[in-house]
Amino acid sequence: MATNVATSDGGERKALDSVVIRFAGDSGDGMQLTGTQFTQSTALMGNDLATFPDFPAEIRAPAGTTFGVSAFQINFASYDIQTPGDDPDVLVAMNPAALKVHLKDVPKGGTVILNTDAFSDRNIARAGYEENPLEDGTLDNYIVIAIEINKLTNAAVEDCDVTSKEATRCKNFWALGLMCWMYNRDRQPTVDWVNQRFAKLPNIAAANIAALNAGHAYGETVELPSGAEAYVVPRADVQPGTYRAVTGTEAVAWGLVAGARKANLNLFLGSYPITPASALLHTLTNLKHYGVTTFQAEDEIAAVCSAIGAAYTGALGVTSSSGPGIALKTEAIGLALVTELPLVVVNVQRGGPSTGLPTKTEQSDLFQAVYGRNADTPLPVVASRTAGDCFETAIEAVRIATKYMTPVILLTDGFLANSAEPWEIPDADAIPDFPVEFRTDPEGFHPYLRDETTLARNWAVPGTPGLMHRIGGIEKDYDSGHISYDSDNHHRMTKVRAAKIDGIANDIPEQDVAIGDTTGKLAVLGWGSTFGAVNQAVGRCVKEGLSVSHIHLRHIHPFPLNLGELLSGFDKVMVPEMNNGQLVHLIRDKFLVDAESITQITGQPFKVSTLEREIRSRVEG
Amino acid sequence: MATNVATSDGGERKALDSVVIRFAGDSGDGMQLTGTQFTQSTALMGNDLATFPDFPAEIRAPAGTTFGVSAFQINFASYDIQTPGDDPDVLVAMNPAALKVHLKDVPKGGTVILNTDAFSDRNIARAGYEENPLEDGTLDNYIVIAIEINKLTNAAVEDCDVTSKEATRCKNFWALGLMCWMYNRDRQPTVDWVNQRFAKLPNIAAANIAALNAGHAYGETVELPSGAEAYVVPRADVQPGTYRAVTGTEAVAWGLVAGARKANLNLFLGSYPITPASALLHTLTNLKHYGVTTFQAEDEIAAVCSAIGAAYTGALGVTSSSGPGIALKTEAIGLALVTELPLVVVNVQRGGPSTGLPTKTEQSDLFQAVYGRNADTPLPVVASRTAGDCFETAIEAVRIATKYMTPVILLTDGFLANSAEPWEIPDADAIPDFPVEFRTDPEGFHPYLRDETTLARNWAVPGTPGLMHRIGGIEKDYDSGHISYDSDNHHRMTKVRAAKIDGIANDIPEQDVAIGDTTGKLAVLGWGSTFGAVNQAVGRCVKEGLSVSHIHLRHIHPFPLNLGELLSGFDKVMVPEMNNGQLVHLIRDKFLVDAESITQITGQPFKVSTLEREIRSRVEG
Amino acid sequence: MNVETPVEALKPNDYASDQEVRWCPGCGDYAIIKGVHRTLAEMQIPLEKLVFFSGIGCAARFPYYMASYGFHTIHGRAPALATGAKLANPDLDIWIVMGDGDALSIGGNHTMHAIRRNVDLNMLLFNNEIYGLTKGQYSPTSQLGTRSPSTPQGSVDAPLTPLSVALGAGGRFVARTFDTNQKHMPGVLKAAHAHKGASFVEIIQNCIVYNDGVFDGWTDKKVVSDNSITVEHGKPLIFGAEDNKGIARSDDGFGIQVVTIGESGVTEADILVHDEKNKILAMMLADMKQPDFPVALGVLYNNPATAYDASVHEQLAAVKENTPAGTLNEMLRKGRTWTVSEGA
Amino acid sequence: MNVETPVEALKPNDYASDQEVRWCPGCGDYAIIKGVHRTLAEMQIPLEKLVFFSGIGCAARFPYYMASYGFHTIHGRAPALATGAKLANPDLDIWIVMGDGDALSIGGNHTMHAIRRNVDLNMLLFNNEIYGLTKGQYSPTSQLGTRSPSTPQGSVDAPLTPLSVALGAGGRFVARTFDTNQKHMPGVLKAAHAHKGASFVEIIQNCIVYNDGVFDGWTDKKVVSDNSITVEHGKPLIFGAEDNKGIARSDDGFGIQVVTIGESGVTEADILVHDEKNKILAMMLADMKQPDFPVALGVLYNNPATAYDASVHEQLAAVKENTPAGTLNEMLRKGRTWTVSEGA
Ligand SMILES: Cc1ncc(C[n+]2csc(CCOP(=O)(O)OP(=O)(O)O)c2C)c(N)n1
Ligand SMILES: Cc1ncc(C[n+]2csc(CCOP(=O)(O)OP(=O)(O)O)c2C)c(N)n1
Ligand code: SF4
Ligand code: SF4
Ligand SMILES: [Mg+2]
Ligand SMILES: [Mg+2]
Repeated sequence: MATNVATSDGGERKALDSVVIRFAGDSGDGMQLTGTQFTQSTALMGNDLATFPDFPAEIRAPAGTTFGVSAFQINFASYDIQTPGDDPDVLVAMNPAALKVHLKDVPKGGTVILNTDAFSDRNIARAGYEENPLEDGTLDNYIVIAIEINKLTNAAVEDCDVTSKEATRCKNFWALGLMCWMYNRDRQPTVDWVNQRFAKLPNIAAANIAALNAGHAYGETVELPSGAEAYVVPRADVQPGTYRAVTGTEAVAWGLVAGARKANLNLFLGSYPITPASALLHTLTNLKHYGVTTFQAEDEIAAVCSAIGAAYTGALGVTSSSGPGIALKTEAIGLALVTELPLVVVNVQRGGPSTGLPTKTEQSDLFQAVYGRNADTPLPVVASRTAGDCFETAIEAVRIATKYMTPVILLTDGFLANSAEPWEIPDADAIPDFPVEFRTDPEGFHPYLRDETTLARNWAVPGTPGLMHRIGGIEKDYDSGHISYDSDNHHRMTKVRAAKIDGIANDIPEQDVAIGDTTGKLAVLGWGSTFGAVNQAVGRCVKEGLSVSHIHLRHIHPFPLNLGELLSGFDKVMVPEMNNGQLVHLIRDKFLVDAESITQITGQPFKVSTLEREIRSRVEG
Repeated sequence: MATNVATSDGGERKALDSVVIRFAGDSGDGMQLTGTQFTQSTALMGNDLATFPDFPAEIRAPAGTTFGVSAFQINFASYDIQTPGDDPDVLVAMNPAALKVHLKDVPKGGTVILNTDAFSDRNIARAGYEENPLEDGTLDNYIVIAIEINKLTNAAVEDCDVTSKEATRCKNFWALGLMCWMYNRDRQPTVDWVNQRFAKLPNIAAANIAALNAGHAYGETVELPSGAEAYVVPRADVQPGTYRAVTGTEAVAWGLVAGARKANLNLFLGSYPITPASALLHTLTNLKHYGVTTFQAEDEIAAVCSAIGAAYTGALGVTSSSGPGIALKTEAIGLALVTELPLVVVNVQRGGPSTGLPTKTEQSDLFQAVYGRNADTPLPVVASRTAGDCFETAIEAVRIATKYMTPVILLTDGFLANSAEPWEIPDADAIPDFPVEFRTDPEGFHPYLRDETTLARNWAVPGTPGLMHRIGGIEKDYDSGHISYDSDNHHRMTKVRAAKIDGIANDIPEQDVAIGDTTGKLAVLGWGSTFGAVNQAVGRCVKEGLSVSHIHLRHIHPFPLNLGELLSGFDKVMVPEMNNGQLVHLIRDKFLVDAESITQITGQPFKVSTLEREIRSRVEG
Repeated sequence: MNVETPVEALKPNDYASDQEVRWCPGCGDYAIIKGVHRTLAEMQIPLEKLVFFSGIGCAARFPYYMASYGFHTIHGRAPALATGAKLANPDLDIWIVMGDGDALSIGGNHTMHAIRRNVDLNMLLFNNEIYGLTKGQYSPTSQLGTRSPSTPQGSVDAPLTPLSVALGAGGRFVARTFDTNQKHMPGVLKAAHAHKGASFVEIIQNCIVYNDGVFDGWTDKKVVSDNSITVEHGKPLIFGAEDNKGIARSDDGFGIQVVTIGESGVTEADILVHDEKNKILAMMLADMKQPDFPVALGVLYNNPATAYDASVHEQLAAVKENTPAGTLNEMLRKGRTWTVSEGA
Repeated sequence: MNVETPVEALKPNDYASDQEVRWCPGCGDYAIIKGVHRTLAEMQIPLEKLVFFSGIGCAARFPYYMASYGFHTIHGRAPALATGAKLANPDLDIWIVMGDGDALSIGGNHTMHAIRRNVDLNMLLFNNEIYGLTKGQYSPTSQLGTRSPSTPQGSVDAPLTPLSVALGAGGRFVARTFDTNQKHMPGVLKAAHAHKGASFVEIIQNCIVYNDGVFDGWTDKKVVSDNSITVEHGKPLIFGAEDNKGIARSDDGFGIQVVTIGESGVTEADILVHDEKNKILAMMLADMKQPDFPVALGVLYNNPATAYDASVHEQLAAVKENTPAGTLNEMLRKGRTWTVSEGA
């Protein structure tokens, strides 16, 4: 419900509960930056928010092409937000190609802000329009704000000592300024950022700030077309605490560092760049002072192997990649598994198969995580649900890896990695320690001695006097750790390896219900980054009194002990996944429930509306 | 039932239905050769038979050690034989280590033939015996035939122009001669083989033949201890036809060649040596005159990639390995899958995880075959049940790969690859052709044009005028084959790739029942090389009137269309596997039946008796 | 139904596909593809015989922009795919386009073995000394001290010299050129094509976004004459804006040095003459680096040996001649068989 | 509970584990392990500091027979594991044992990059020019024409020269010795150990089962003096049973040739003196092959540069000095944060 309220800057503004804005332009237009800055301001103003950056696989495709369009969507609200929003209320299109690609997502009556200076005949043709969309009725059903942004930007920065090319490159700040005015965002955080970023280029800093202010001033002074006006989105009533914006990449990095500290280990990351996992390498390499060593290996195999080598000598071994890179690591993961060394394997999933859609998101590596190795090789699989949750799941992965001496797979995805959300910063001191105790006592030592409870083998690190031993990929004798080709021993070792992993189920929380009752007509069972969309969809249905609950898995293998019982309390189970159906098969196998699969393999997160429709069709009537 | 019959060589012999003999000795003692020759003679004499070679991972471990013991078991009979036998009736132990390792498998009352010359104090100690087992009562419950085989061999070859070392190396032929006498085997095939093998070393040939004859003569002349006597095992009442002995390796090789011919393609094998798959490379490289090119690549990745490259240019691409090597190939298999090129991936499974038990057999790569890739990457999986069946499954793999333009995984294992069985040679002309039709017509061509029925894309080979096109790992547009990042297109392509593979179910035979009724109390559902043991176990139970049936899968993915219905006709489903339970999970998932897993992960084939026990416990009482 | 290829001469543009090129504006790859189109047209290679393989990276998008057959494969593996293709279909004219990460990081082993085996492939390495497509991490050819997202304090590992790697692996043809050197490139590419066996060509390429100007010190018009040397078989190793500098034997007799003709008594006779069959010389030329030496361009080594694919096919032919293939039934019945007759 | 290492001197046998050695009787690996035990004892390396990494193959069983720490990893990947180990724990004394298939076929890229990065590892390549453990297929070092189960008509691809590969990759220490050359081996291994950075040592090893005698032409006692040359820094490159043969510059000035002192006017002064810092010389020595040249043994090249692990740790230390690590809470709160207060 929109009501008019007085705002801090004196004007009369319409109050909105929530808004979805999508910035779109050429790869070179700085849309990711614009979105990020808008996000920062919005976060600082106390709204809840979620974002979705969506960019092409090309670094900087030729200007004006549709495949070169880069977009950033933000959803912010005065209430709890869980997804970047289904359809944008406002589209900022910096050129015809951006309009071409994104207009179809804007509902009729939505607002479209256009940079008319970019609508040259050439650009219009490049975008694949036969006619000028500004004139041929394409925009008839929208509120259109058409502005000569280039020209206005150039005028605004006239006094700054910049070239005309540099001047034009400030146009994204002009657009940002206008949006700040329109949604009553504070410009100061952006000004601060610009000053810091361009500390060595004060003329550039000045120009960007001038453009920002000019865009803002434009909103204040120029009369907008009817339907377009200034809004305010009151702050959300969020949990008190200290917040920051966080991406999944940052949260995984911090979680791994925190986990390593809690385990009292140094962290060694062996990695090879790959979209969208590279950013984790970049982030961790900047945390060297927290006891982190990073190694850009020659390939993914060397990356995982270096991490196993590091683990052997007493570090927390970590390796990160995306699906195709993980495929290359599977042989070595088998080695870590059979030598029972702690290793965290982060898979930032992307669209596949093969090179697939490298910059799009997908959840299609679940089978690979759970089953994707030769031989009987069970290992724990943990999945993150939100950017902030990446912090907790990363710690959990480290805890399991070190306590149970096993490789652990942590599944995130491109959406989580890149999108930002406000995150209540936890008190790291309140997170329990789980320090590793290396074996030092030679008395009765052999490398495969196991802890009676966890079944983890003891960890003796090279350099320790008296504990010299050999490990390796050949089967080892249960009782001595020497190589053994004995038939019964192999059976026994296979069983104990499986029992160790199964036993982790006793050491993880019982499965809870995210929203809804613990029994009912329909359980919507999710995992990973669909959390927000599923939660919101189920939440709306629950509010309407429908008998549906949301159950969201963090532990994919082993499952929480009570999961089967919980699911048995529902008439139907529906499993929405951004893949062609994977978790659903594990559930059916394990619990023999006729779980149904809802699939969306578009490289885009689920829309809340899609899920609502699927829920209704199962519980209504 | 043993009865005395007159034999061709005039003596009176006890007739036996079946015998299990195990030859065991040092890796250097030539036990595999002895076994193979005995197998040949046995096959030629019309018995049915099955064999099980079992050798260490070391090439030639130090003499006298238990881990250096190499063994070969043969089961032959006057009836239909399906397994190499549970426990040996006769153990030939060429040294104390062989006795130490294998005696425990010989049932009380069994026969043990020993080479006493090898029972020196040093060898006895090396084998881990504290006392001489010939003297301390170890052998009390067995019929022991203790012979100075070295000495007798040396005497026998005195006249041959060989060194004393060469003389001693003939001792396996001496033992073979004795066994030929005992079981009334013809020596001529062995004599022929020796003469051919040592054509250039006539003195060695003469010595081996002299030893063989001497062993035989020993049996005829020397009085054996009570209980030991001469036997005859009448020929089996087998299907009329032309037979040969075949190993799984040979059968796969011939099947691939036959498949390529039927498809009218050349065969290109890219491979990297690995136990137990290397022999397939060795076999195929000797079939160059059948249009086979083999390439020993620098690693498994290059191996599969070279095969994909060959497939792209119009050959049947084949790659072969075992579990750890297949792990390395999974990224590239994803490329073959998304570019929809015909590729056969042969996995000769071995004991795992990691290096595991490389010379032992296991069925633990089923998960890897079905699920072991990143992204949504379904592909057909076919499994061989017997050495001879490898021929048919290899042809089937080629048929599916070329008809559906897809990589296909063919699962065999170390047991199938190495063990030999008599095989009724099929008439190759009776096998239907399935010639590939390359695209040549440029009219309306694009690389992802699909056949309406099979959904296979058309195959245009470089060199063809007018059809120049580009393929690759990035998602392709359904309608043009150009690269596409479009969301809906990716969904559509993922679905069509899955539909293509699912559709293969319409093109494979309905699932039959191997033994037993089509409904009943218990279905024993097997796959792969457990066939013989399961079939025999179920067969025995059926004979006794128990309500149990054997269903054996050839097609693991997709399943035959009627499989679900078939299984639903049984109260219980039991799935025995030489792994920690893998197929059982696919069955539970797909059909929601509470299938139970029977696991044996010992690197040894199932024993019939074990399976019988498991069956009885489920259907009796 | 076959369509005849038109007999008209192919123009450079005929080698370009209809797909929009997606490199960054100003990327050196544009110049390279232009050079390739031109060279192919000069050689009039039929489009249907031509296959471009590539791995993954910016450079690796190359095949999509060619009107020939093309296969954009996976990161680092193009030489392996191309080897299989060449063995299976030796009539094809196969080219490989690789980035420095593609060819020397993840794909180092395949590059080395394709070269060692001497498979008849034209291997083009687009060396921009950076990972372009993944946004600028350092590569195994990045100079020491390269600051990148994965080496914020600067890289500390010594780079590879691609041509030295190729020679160390037994390469029989190694050459170097650079993106904007459009006059020079076709000659090098034609020589590579003429060489039967693995031809390894390093093409220096400017990545305008992540490593801009890193080669300017010797590729820039102003300095290229003084800081690079274009070698030609049989010609003296002379360079410099004034053609007065040269490569001579070093004073200790082993190794080489830069000398100036007319200074300290140096005459043209002291200048080494390039011999493309001299491997020792090639190794030294390959290793020449700024600022002490000019960077060597052209065909540094060209000493053909039988190509692997040729030997393989020779062997296949010999086997087929000695052991003619029979029917499948003959294959299955070779060796010991026995017959069980009806009612036995 | 820590147990002090005994101060008594370690004997060669103290480096042997209690596990029974499982190589074929007569395998060259027995001699090599003996040489390694002896060398380690001479250097008195503490057992607990010592780690042997290996891949898969016959050679790769090595760690099981050592009383030190050991990791028998997977085929071809030992250099990658060892790199991680050294980076994580630079105090360890790390050795790698690799077969020729292991190091140069599947593991070629890791070998190359460990060498390029100059990680402080002692890399031992046991070159038997064959795949032992998988029963005798040819390897990338097998001589042309090698008949093996996978090349029944003889191999047609040119072998790699391991030391040339290492030099091509920028190796700073390359050396060669052979299994039964027990007098020579300890010196080479000690020099490798002394070299901080990647030390690459090719140890020629006879596989008695699958490739017996393939090196006899120059390792056999009867011919070793005439057909091999043991190089020493600063000493003339003289060899031969009568110490009268030598390596001299070739007549064209580039390259080298074998000469006989006292013949055609050759004197000792014509013989080259070995300089282990001269890379050109090293490349030529590495490439010397029978029958034209003696095979070079000893330290061919030894020209240290900062080891990768040392640089990495220097950089880590510098970062830590500039940016002291705070608490986890500080890490999480660095950058922009905002506070929502109670009742806001
Ligand atoms: C198996 C795998 N690992 C990593 C990647 C990510 N990746 C794509 S291109 C590339 C490197 C690009 O650098 P380069 O080969 O030098 O090519 P350029 O982009 O510079 O032309 C990487 C690491 C991938 N696609 N696949
Ligand atoms: C991934 C993988 N591929 C292949 C193998 C099989 N394999 C084991 S050792 C070996 C090669 C052995 O040769 P080499 O490295 O020269 O060592 P050697 O046995 O001669 O000492 C191979 C191919 C394996 N164990 N793992
Ligand atoms: S990132 Fe660099 S290499 Fe890649 S297209 Fe852009 S300029 Fe070219
Ligand atoms: S096969 Fe060869 S290398 Fe392997 S242990 Fe035997 S002799 Fe040694
Ligand atoms: Mg690059
Ligand atoms: Mg070897």
